[in-house]
Amino acid sequence: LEEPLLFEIGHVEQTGVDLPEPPKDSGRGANRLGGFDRAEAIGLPGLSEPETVRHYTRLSRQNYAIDLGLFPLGSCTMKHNPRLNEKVARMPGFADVHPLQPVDTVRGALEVINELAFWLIELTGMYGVAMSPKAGAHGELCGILCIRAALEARGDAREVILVPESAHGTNPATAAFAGYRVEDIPATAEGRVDLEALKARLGPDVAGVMITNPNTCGLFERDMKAISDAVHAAGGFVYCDGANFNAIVGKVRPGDLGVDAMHINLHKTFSTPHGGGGPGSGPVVLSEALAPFGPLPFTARTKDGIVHLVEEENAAEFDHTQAFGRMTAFHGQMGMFTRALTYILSHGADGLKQVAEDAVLNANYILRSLEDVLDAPFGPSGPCMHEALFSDKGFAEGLSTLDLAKGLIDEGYHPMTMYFPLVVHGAMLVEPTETESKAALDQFIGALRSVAERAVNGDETLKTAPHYAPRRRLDETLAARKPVLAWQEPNPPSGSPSLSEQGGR
Amino acid sequence: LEEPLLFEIGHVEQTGVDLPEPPKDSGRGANRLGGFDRAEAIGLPGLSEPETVRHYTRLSRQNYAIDLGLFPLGSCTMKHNPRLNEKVARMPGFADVHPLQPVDTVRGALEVINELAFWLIELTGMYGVAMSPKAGAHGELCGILCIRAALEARGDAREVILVPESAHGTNPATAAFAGYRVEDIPATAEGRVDLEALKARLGPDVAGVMITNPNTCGLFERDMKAISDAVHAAGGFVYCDGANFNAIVGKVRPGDLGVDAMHINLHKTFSTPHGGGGPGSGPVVLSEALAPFGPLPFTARTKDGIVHLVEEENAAEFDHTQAFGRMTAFHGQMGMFTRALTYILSHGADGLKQVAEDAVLNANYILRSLEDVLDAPFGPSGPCMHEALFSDKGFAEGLSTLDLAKGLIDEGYHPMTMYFPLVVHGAMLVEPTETESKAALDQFIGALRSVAERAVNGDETLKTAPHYAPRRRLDETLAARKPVLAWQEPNPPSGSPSLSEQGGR
Amino acid sequence: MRYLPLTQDDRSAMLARIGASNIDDLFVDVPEEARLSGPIAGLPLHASEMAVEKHMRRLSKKNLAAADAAFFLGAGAYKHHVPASVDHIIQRGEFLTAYTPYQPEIAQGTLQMLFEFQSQVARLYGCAVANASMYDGSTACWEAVAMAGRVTKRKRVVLSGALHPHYAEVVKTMAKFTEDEIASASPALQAAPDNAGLIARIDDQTSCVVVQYPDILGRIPDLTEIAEAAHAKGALLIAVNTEPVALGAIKSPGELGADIVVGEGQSIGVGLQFGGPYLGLFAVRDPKHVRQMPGRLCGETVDAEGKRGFVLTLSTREQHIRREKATSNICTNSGLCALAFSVHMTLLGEKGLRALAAENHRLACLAADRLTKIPGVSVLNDAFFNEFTLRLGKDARKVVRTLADRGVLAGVSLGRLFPAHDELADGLLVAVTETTTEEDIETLASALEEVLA
Amino acid sequence: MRYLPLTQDDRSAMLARIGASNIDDLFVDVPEEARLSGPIAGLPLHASEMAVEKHMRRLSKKNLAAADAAFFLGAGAYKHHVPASVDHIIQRGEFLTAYTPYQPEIAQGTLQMLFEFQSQVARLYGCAVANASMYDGSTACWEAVAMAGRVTKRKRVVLSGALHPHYAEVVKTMAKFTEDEIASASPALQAAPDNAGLIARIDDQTSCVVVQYPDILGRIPDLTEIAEAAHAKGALLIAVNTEPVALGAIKSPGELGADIVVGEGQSIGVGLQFGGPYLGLFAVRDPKHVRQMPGRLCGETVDAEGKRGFVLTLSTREQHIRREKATSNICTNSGLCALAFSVHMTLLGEKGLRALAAENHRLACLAADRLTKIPGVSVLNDAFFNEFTLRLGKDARKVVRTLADRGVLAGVSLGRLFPAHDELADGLLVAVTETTTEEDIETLASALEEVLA
Repeated sequence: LEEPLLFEIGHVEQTGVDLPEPPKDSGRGANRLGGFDRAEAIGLPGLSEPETVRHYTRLSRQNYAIDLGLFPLGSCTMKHNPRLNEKVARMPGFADVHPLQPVDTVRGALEVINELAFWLIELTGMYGVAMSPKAGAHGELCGILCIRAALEARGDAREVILVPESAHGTNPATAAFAGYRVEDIPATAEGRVDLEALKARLGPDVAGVMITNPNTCGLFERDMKAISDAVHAAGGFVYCDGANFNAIVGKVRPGDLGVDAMHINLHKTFSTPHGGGGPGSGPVVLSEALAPFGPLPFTARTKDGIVHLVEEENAAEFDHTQAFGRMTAFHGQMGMFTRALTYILSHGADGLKQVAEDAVLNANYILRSLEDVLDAPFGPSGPCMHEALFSDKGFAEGLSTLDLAKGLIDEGYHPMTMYFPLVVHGAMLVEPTETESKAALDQFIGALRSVAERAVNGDETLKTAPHYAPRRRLDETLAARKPVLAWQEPNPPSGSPSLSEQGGR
Repeated sequence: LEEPLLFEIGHVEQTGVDLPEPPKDSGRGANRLGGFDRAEAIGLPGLSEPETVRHYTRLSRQNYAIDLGLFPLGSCTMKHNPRLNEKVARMPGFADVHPLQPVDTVRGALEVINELAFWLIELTGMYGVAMSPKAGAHGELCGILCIRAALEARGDAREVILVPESAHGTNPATAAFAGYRVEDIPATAEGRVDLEALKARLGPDVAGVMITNPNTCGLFERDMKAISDAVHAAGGFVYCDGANFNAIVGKVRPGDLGVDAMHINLHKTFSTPHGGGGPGSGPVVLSEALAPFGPLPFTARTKDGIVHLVEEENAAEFDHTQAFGRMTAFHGQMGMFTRALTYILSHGADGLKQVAEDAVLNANYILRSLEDVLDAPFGPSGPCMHEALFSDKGFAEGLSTLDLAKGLIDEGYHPMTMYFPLVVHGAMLVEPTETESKAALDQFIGALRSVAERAVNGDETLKTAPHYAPRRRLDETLAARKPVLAWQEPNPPSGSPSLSEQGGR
Repeated sequence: MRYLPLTQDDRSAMLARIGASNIDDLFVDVPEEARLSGPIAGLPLHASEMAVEKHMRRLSKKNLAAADAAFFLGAGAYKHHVPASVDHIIQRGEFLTAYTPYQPEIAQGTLQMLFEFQSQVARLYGCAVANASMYDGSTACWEAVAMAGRVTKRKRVVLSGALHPHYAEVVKTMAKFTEDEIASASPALQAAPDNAGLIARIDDQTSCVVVQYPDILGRIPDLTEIAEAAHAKGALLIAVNTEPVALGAIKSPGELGADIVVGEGQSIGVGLQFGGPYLGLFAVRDPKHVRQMPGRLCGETVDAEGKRGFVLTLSTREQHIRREKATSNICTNSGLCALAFSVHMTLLGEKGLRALAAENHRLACLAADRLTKIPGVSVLNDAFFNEFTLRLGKDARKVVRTLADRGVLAGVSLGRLFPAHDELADGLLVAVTETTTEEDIETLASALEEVLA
Repeated sequence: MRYLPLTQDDRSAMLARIGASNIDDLFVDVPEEARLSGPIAGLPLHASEMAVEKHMRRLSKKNLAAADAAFFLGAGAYKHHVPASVDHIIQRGEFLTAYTPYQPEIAQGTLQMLFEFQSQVARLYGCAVANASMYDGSTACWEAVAMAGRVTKRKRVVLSGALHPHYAEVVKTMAKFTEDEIASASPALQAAPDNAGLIARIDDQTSCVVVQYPDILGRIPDLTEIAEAAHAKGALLIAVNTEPVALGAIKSPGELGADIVVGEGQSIGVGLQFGGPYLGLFAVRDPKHVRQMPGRLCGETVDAEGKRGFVLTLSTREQHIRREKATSNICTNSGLCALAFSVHMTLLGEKGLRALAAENHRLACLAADRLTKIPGVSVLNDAFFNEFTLRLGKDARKVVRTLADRGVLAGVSLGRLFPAHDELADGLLVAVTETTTEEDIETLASALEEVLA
């Protein structure tokens, strides 16, 4: 059954809420709006509660989700979202407190932030953490701005950030946004950063490098420490993209490899739900060199064990006067903090290590189970980390990675990450995560093998896949050429009822 | 995607819970089980939490539910279940209290029971209410047992309960269970109880009658008061089946029509969710004549306004010594009480009246919109109440009500109640309820019209419907002839892995 | 009103189609003198969600939640930790708002779940077949008695004195009307259950013997010898279990010879809820008794294309088909509670259930040891699982009330359960689960010490 | 561990297939000296769900929840009643655990919802097009400033002094790095916003003027004259709204001539949550500006069979395609909060939104009247919606803390918001919503009376 648009079934006179009837003679009719009363119709349709629940329940069933099956998206770490985390985030003491309440009335919330900060610092071997960034890309920006603030503080204006070809798209966008010129660093044939090329480029104009480790080819950057040492020697800083932290959490600490700043996607490694696109949270761990520049608000624990919120008004008191500013109102994604802390406490130090091990084990299992039928360009480079990379080499003429991915939909799966990293032709990046069972992996491997064989053998029906999804392939060109971005009452042929008259009431 | 059985994917060594590690030397190894230790394997498979959530989420998607669409089940009142009710039932003061806590620690719970009891009495115009019955059928039994207790208390053993042909199946089952002989009362051509036939049968052996009003033909029993008067005059009692109370709540009070006992399905009229078969709740309102015999526990408010729980130990104190006994452990379906009270307070006296009016309006709208294409045997008897009755008259040879109902599944709907009431050939009883919008009704009417036309025109494909459901028609004969009621490890052909080995780990 | 989608315009248009001039034309068959002209006087009108929530929250806060006290109540309802995912799943609209699965083509979710539930219960109970759930343990117990009457065609029922008094009361109430004869006994404060006395009451008119395992005092009766004695006289043994977690530690009743095993499933997945809704479990050891079972049964079959599927089956036993000849008048069951049980049991698995049972028993042993150190207090039981009876040497009802005033929910006094038996008045039933901390035990012990001093 | 499905047997079998002898063979590329040999020392090990829940509940109880106090805080985050069905829907696994809808064939649920959300926001704001949400109001505000720079190719930004100081701070922070020049002003305690002063700061290098509506002191500025002045100089007007409920009572910024309208959507559907996650709203009045918008956009199209469907579109603006040439570095948005907003807005509908706004305003007027009766207390505002500024004649920060100790959360002191501005220290921002009762108002009034006496 197709679900009509809200605007086709709702009505401006319909509502799914009841408001308390104000007592008579109790301020009814008071108006201090200064003459700005809204006169015109807004055009917001309403539905009764039964209709609302049904509308959204039906819509939801057109989605694929982790609760329905494996989500092999490389670099995106779609894993199980524990329900305890949802329950905890809804406890009144977390869900129903205002960000500007007097500090004494929110001690528990501040402790959550502090406990989480403690864990993040310990797990990464860093010195401090800025909790407020709202997502991974926001965290990246925070890290780069810390670098810029640190350089400016020493009067050393530098212009260039080096970024490997295989970087996440957010990396260059972030560097550019912060006012840096972006230069690429090439990769070796093995799929790693070319250390010699990097060293050759370093100089007094280079503010830093942005490295993803494990990298987007799914490999650990063996030379990470050497890279950091070289960058530091040249007066720059090392930013590490933390999107792939899931592969190494509890196994190795970025701080031990010389990283100066790294964002952590709480909605990836620490399993806050992705929610169809957010909200996420991207705290940034910082080295001792960068920590003084971390943005406000900051949380700090003083020697007496009490947790304090450092804001503009009390930054001096807590010796945090070099903060580069403020990236957001209030204190960051509290709802994600409670979920992430709950997740971390559930796993503990042993469980988080197991997370990385199982994530890597699952990815290698997929890599080795499919490399006979799918080209694995870096298969010979050794074990992969938490994601397995394949290419379209060997596909029949005319069939592409996209076709294979859409074919996978008909097998009941979400496609893997496609055409990324750019260094591999027709790349397919598969990240199973640690929350899949061996049985689930075996079933997925079977499905992917079958689609891959069809791609190799030139099965033309793949070109029109998916065939069994709620929709066939959608015309993205049309959408971009003639954008329809908001609902408009259609112009009905005269005499016929409008859609809303037909569907509404 | 088919979802395998838990027993095919789970494993006795797998678990989705962690238990606290007991501290060393803290009672580990203590054993006071008296030598009854369970040695043998139990055979209970476990799943990790991710697998568990996925297993049940996938299973759920094979269900039809109110949240997905209209549920036209006559006499079952499948209507919207407000989410506020679910939230309230989970408040710790309701969800996390023990039934045997000292009374002073559960005053709020007792107030819920008392407030709900007050509303039920007011809405039905009765004298008292027994809250403990666990479901409609249990409530019926309670009512009949009150009648029997009342008759025995006056030393008047009677043997017969009169039940109309169109009664719910539970009615005769209940009367028989209570030790009564059941005799039918015929219906008039108009679809109502034959008052003269009833009067003729009344006598000193008749303990009472069980009447459904509105009756199962969807009609209000116009002569209800006359029936009650006649039964009372003959020394009997009147039991009213309350399953159809949704049609009249707030419009007419059974007490005003002479009813002595009526159960109320909180999971119908007062919208606690049906949950795939329960739990329900069936409080029984009682007339002054029957109230003293209501079972324990009873709740009573004394003059000082305090709510008391009347149990075996304090029945004398509250002058409730003639109770016929106890029907269940503890105090009944508290979780349903909180939901029902929340529902009732949300609607208020005006809203409940509107419930009945809209329910009846919706049913008549369906009746009059379809009587040109479906035979409505009692259409000429006047307006129906909250359900519209049709028959299979006019269907092409070889096509049945069942075929039409299964065809309706392919249109995206749950079938209506079929072959009930028995007095109509191939009966179809359609109850839309008040929580459907006009747009939803119009869509349903269109779908039913289309299937009805196919039935009239002899469309043979109906005989194999449904075609688009998760399953085709199921072989119920096979299920009953060779019952397989629990999972058994299959006997594998030698050398091949068992299902659990294949699917498990 | 927020739950009612019809607008005034809709209503007018619909009345016009029907041919009625106003809504009361549709209520014309209701005698005019009985018809209510407006909202019932004296009752409040509709209220906002916010106002209703506030009212209900106020009532909720008048109760002392178990989590907010040191908590030791049991006696047929136990406080266990229920994983958050259980509640998530039972709130899925497709489970929560589905109807009884009479239309199997669009109810496979509920049906497969019930099939899995039946299989889990059967294994837990050591039986061949379990049904798809009943109202609660006490009604399941009566249904078992009624079933034994159908199987043996006898009318004499022997109840153990250590059967939960509410369960016994339900059986006695129903038996009054069906004219079964009940041979019951008084409970007695002895270290071991009185099997000999029970066996002595079995004769060749006995349809069944009903024994609780563990019993109401927390003791663990030896079902084997009772089963042998019952079977020797042609009677059935009905075992009643009110704490399913116990069966992760002790032998199943089926294994020990019980013919019908019934019980309360609340401990797994359901929560306390002031006594309901709970979950009646019902199973039979011998598959030949299936057709005499009450309640719904889900069975495996195939669809028209040969695919495996599930249906409600053997429904000829049930009231909507058999009317007055049904095996029971039960219609609604406890489906959503069965789902909660099944999800929780799936999360536990055998490994988790055994660990959970071990942890319950460990803490109960700790508690027993600590509490017997209080002067004048002794533990009655030779054996127990997670619940035992203390003798306080004082009226336990008063002690319980005094402790409640201090925020300690100390257990269930036998005086509350058996008000007619003064000889039990100093007995206090104490239950301990994995949710009990050692601090809770210490809190209870010190409070008790003070009150008894 | 409960979230990890692999068993030891699985792990062994998988290592064998891979050809590794143990797990560390797979971490061979990690330099040995950096590899951790065991769980990080000093950190706790894994814990049961019960233990974690207990710990988190303990922390939760150290906070004073808004519902447990007379509560008057606002300043960009408002306490409104969120219907229970909103939370039910956002907990549907298919919404909660879905990915960003880059694969539209299996993400129509999220996409259609976003299309509806965009349409709702556009209408509420009086704009042509809204995007699919941003992190929060403050970051949306900066994105609007950056967009204005792209559109006008100018670098001078005029900020109203009555813009939320956190928003102003975010803009100033970001501008430092992009080298935009910020012309800001100090806030002043005047009955009406200083439009004249603002307009005087606009010149022909100005890319945009940023005005909050209603502003941080609760006043309602006349956007029309600011729009005219800005447009006359070729600058854009950015209107910032932090209380969407207000737009059910007062004219939309788009209607009044704002070119970009941004704001915080938290009031509708999201809840307080100690400041996040919240919901950035972003809309443009003129469709020609669409290609300069930041963030995701969902658009209508058709599939290969001609059926209507929705896709993320105009993604050439975005970072994953354009890399360093993107309009923003934003990747993750606030999808689930957008869903909550959209569901709540659907439940409200225009009728409900207007009624909600009216009720907020009614209670705010009552509160203003009551509080001005306190000796020495006056209301600053000429006009307001549901929030206004009181002058106490005393340092409001101290008053707020004193009242908090009595369980009254009295509002936000201007000293907390503008610590550098001593001249604002006696200002107290008081917000009133439909959740405020007349008793709450009386509680605040009497407590304030006592403290000020």
